[in-house]
Amino acid sequence: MDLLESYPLLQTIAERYNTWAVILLMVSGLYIVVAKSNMIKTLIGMALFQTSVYLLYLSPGKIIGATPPITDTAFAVYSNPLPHVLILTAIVVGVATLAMGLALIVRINEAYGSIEEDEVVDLVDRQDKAEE
Amino acid sequence: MDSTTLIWLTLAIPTLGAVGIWLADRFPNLREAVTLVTAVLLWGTVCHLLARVLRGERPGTEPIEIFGGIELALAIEPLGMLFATVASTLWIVNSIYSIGYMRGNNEPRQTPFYVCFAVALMSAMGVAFSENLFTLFLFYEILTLSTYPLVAHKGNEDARRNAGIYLVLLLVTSMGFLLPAIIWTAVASGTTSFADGGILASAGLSAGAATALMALYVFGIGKAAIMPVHFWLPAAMVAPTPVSALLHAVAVVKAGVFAVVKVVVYIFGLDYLQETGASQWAVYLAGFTVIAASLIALTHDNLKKRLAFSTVSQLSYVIMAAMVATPAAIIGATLHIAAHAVSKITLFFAAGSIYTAGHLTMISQLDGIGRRMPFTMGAFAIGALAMIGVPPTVTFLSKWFMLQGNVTADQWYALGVIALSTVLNTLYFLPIVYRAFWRAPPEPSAEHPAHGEGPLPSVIALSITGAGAIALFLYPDIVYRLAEAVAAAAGGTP
Amino acid sequence: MRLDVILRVSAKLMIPFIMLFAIYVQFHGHYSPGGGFQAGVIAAAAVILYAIVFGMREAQRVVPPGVVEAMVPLGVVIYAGTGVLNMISGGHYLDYDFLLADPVQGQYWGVFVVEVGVLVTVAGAMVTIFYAFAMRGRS
Amino acid sequence: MSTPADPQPALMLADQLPALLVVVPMLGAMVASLLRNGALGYLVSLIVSWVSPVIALAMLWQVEASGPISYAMGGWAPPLGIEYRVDEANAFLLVLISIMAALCITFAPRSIASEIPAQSRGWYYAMFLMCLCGLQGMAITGDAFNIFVFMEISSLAMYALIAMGTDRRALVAAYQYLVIGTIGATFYVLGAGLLFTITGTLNLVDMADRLQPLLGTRAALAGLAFISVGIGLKLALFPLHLWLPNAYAFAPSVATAFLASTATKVAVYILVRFVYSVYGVEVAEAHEIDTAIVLLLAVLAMVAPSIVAIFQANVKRMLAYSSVAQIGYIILGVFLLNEAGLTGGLSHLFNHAIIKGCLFLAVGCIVFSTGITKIDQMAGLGHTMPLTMGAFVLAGLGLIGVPGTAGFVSKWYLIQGATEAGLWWLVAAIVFASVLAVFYVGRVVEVAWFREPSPEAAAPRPVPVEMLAVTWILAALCIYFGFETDISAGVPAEAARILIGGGADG
Repeated sequence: MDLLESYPLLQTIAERYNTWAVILLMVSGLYIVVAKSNMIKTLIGMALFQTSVYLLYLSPGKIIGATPPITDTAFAVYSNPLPHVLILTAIVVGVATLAMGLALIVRINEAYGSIEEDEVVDLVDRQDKAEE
Repeated sequence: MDSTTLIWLTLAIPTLGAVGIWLADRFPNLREAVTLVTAVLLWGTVCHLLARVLRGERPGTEPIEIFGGIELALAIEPLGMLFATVASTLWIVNSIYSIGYMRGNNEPRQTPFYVCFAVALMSAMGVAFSENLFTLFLFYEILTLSTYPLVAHKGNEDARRNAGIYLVLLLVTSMGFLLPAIIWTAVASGTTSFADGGILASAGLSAGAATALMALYVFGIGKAAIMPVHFWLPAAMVAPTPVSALLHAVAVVKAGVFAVVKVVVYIFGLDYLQETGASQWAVYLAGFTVIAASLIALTHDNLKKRLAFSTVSQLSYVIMAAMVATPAAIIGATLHIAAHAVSKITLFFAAGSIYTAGHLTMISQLDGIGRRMPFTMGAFAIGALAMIGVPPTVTFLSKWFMLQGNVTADQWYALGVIALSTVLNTLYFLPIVYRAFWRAPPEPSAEHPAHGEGPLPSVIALSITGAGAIALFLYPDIVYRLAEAVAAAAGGTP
Repeated sequence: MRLDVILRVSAKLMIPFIMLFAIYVQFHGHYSPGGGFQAGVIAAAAVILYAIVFGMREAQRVVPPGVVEAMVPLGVVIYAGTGVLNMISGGHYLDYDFLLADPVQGQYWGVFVVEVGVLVTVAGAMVTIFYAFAMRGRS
Repeated sequence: MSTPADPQPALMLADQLPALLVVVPMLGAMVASLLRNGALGYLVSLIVSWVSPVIALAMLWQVEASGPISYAMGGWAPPLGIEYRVDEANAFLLVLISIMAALCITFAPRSIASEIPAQSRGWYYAMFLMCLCGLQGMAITGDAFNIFVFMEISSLAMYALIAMGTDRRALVAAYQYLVIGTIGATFYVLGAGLLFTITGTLNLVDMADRLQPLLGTRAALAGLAFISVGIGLKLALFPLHLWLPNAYAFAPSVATAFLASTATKVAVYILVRFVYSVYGVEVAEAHEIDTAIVLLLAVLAMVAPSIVAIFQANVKRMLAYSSVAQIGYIILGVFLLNEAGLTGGLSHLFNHAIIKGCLFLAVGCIVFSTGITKIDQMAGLGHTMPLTMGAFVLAGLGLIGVPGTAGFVSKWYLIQGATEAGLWWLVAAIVFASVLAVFYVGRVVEVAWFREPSPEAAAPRPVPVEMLAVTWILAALCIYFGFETDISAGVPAEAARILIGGGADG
């Protein structure tokens, strides 16, 4: 702790460790989406990217030492429930998207015999050219 | 009947006529009858209105608001009345001629041809009677679109390509320049209505801005065919001759110069133009177009091409006169709209008649043709003299007023242009007449068998218009009174 | 008979408890974290475990695909139907105060029914997704 | 929030309209998927999709008569609960979406039957209704997170609809759209999350209030940036449009028509909401450079895809590129930041929906009758299918912006907006892009009317009457809205006045 106290910048960085986690996940997720040709990996990157946003919502909602917001005389500090509800919805959306994406990949694999986006797009282009 | 109803009828009659023609598709005789009846009814309606306008009335319709102060409205002023009269009168003659031409050449798809023709005439009426710039623009574009199928009528590669040029150039200029000009006018002056003496005087535009606006109008109204936006007109010559005759000597091109004159008179106003000099550059450009188009005409052996460039040149007479911006020049411009219409349609009728009778398109093939087709070539000679401006043809009058306008405004350049172009006109028209009457016809060959006059309806039509070119010189009263009223509305000092 | 007896027996032991836990999470959602969504996933997990251990054919005999596919929209119909019932009785959409004569009872039963809807949809959706992927290319 | 102590007055049917607009299509979708039958599914969607416009029009009427409607979901009063809020701007949009859905569904049955195998048709209708539900939900809700949920509902349904196309390329198009669409939605929710973190609210009206003192903060601006990029992906703003052409080209005909006329439009509306209502027009005015960049992108969007469209062989892809260009017009209008411009943008949103809907449905008729998708094969179609091609030409004229058509009205406002802003180069760009439209529309017209029929086009099977009727209704609307503009320009003008003048209280 001494180290942190003597270097305020370091402390600022350390205090926002949740944000750093978000940024790391977000950037790696986005990178995977952009860089990977394998469609499954792309979807994994996409899921990672979404997860980072879940964290962005959730982490400020947690108050250390607080309880779920069910009114009781024994407790005074409650966590904000709203982010949880929101992110529960977002997770459902994410699952649905992932299922949809995977389903499409299965169909693409059946139609093109590959799940490498480069190869598939190549076949698509060839079909385009053949039509013209 | 009240005037409002009559004005709406001028749009309704050709529209209903188009529907009728379409319904009569299977019965050619009925179809042609419908065309003729429609043309005569329209003419009658227009004449009714003409009588009222000559009594000094300015009838109009209730405006229909479209959006945000933009209205669809029709109103008659003398200039529009003149244009409508010329177009509707010549439509009857042209319909007679078309019957002969289309049947004589066994043209395909005659029903769409007559339908588009009627729609084109409807939009010409709309342009003529437009009360504001929006209405003008609306009918101007309908005119472009309805004439596109007529130009592409033949359907071969050449026709499609040239029709493409026609459509694209006219749409591009109108959307690219005319529409911004109209919106600029609307934003600057708060209205788009045509008004005596112009609406821009109080808009607070600088002289430079007024010049730029004028440029947008002049190039935006591509139908006026000033250089360098003229080349749609030679391209349009792939169309059947009745189209070239009525549309590309009368309705379409006159809609163009008419719109230019209308903008000069009722949007800018002569006072404002004289004050700012916003139109002086256009005088030079129009003058250049007159000379350049005449020179190009000299080089063309194809009769219709030569006529087309002659049209370009003659249209710029009107533009130049309008841009000189004096009352006398405006009278000249107005008269020339009518005068050139009657004369040029005669020339086109003659060209079409020659094509129908002998399938000749080149001037060099016309040796001695005057002996085989005396009526046709007689009318052609009258038309040619009219192009030069020799009395007793009507163009003499219009040129007279133009010259008068130029002298009073010290526009010696414009004066010189008219003089020089008269010489050039002589050079490219008289040799045709000479060739037709004084050279010996070639021996009939397999390729060009001996032939006589063109179809009777065609000969009747061109005789009427040829006579008209002389009659208007002798009895110019109605046209002159309208032109005078236009000049009075324009304002300006002599 | 394949040699996965341990797996089969332990699965047979576990599946009832998984189902029971799902129901617990469902009904206890009123008082503590839980509810239809979690319960639905747990219930679906039980079916999926059954399918993995005993095979697709067996699983689809017990839980036919037609049923689970119908469960997906059915749950939403239960959910949205409750909302519409509220509207019919004069409340806002999903305002349970109006569901029954007593608003407190209305809230209680409203939430309960809605959560059942969620359970049905989520369990159905999860099993449907599993079936769809697992059966692809077999039939 | 309600307690037993304060009994609320019972609500009438008229008060329930905002919820019904979303619930009815959702229940319809569920019923359709329970039935799992093409014919019954069609019946359900027909009923649902014709109920929606009635509701939407009733709400527009209510808004015109008595101002914005606020509906508290679950009885939880805003800003705590989710609020459905209807004002001029979105009532107008809802009318558009619901009418387009109704027309598309009316058009659909035989087109669907010819393009989609029998066992999938029930699902198709269910997905269509789900998409409708999502789009209407996006438009109606006043809650930033709820927008995300509905956005994803509509998008997931769209991916499914696109993937049902007959060509195998439809799958790839749907996949690419899914990846890009999800990234876009996640960007959006990221931006909304930032706003939620600094304002503590998700209600748009409330957020606008609380954001006022925070407008200068980096978090607020980052939020706007994320939202703009996210929505930009969803609405296919150039150069984020790459998913769109293939998606439109290979989706089933009816789906294409519906998506082209509604999906991107709703995204535009969300962007307008954030830029004008939540942040306020001053923010955009203060950041001149960013606004100029968006305008530049809009201009590029108008010009570049139009040029690409000219060279397309596939007529659906040509129209898709044209859609990207038309979105450029809309965005241009929105970011001119004056009333005339915004009116033009919103009005073009409406007009383009009708025009493009008509064009895609006309193509749907052609595909149904002849199976033709390439422009070259369309030779002579003007003579063998005159009614369909007639509608195509009318809508094409609207796309060019010929006076007397709907497209002219909105372009007039756009040019007026650019003139008032003193941006002459924009006037030139608008005009130039319209000229490009002449080329790509003219190309089809020329091939269809002035060439001898190709073998494919020689003997088309007759187009069913309902398909022709819907296509012609839209074609007639293209002309109608060129003259009668109370809805297509009057309501947008009013909406623009409110959006520019009064923040979120519109």
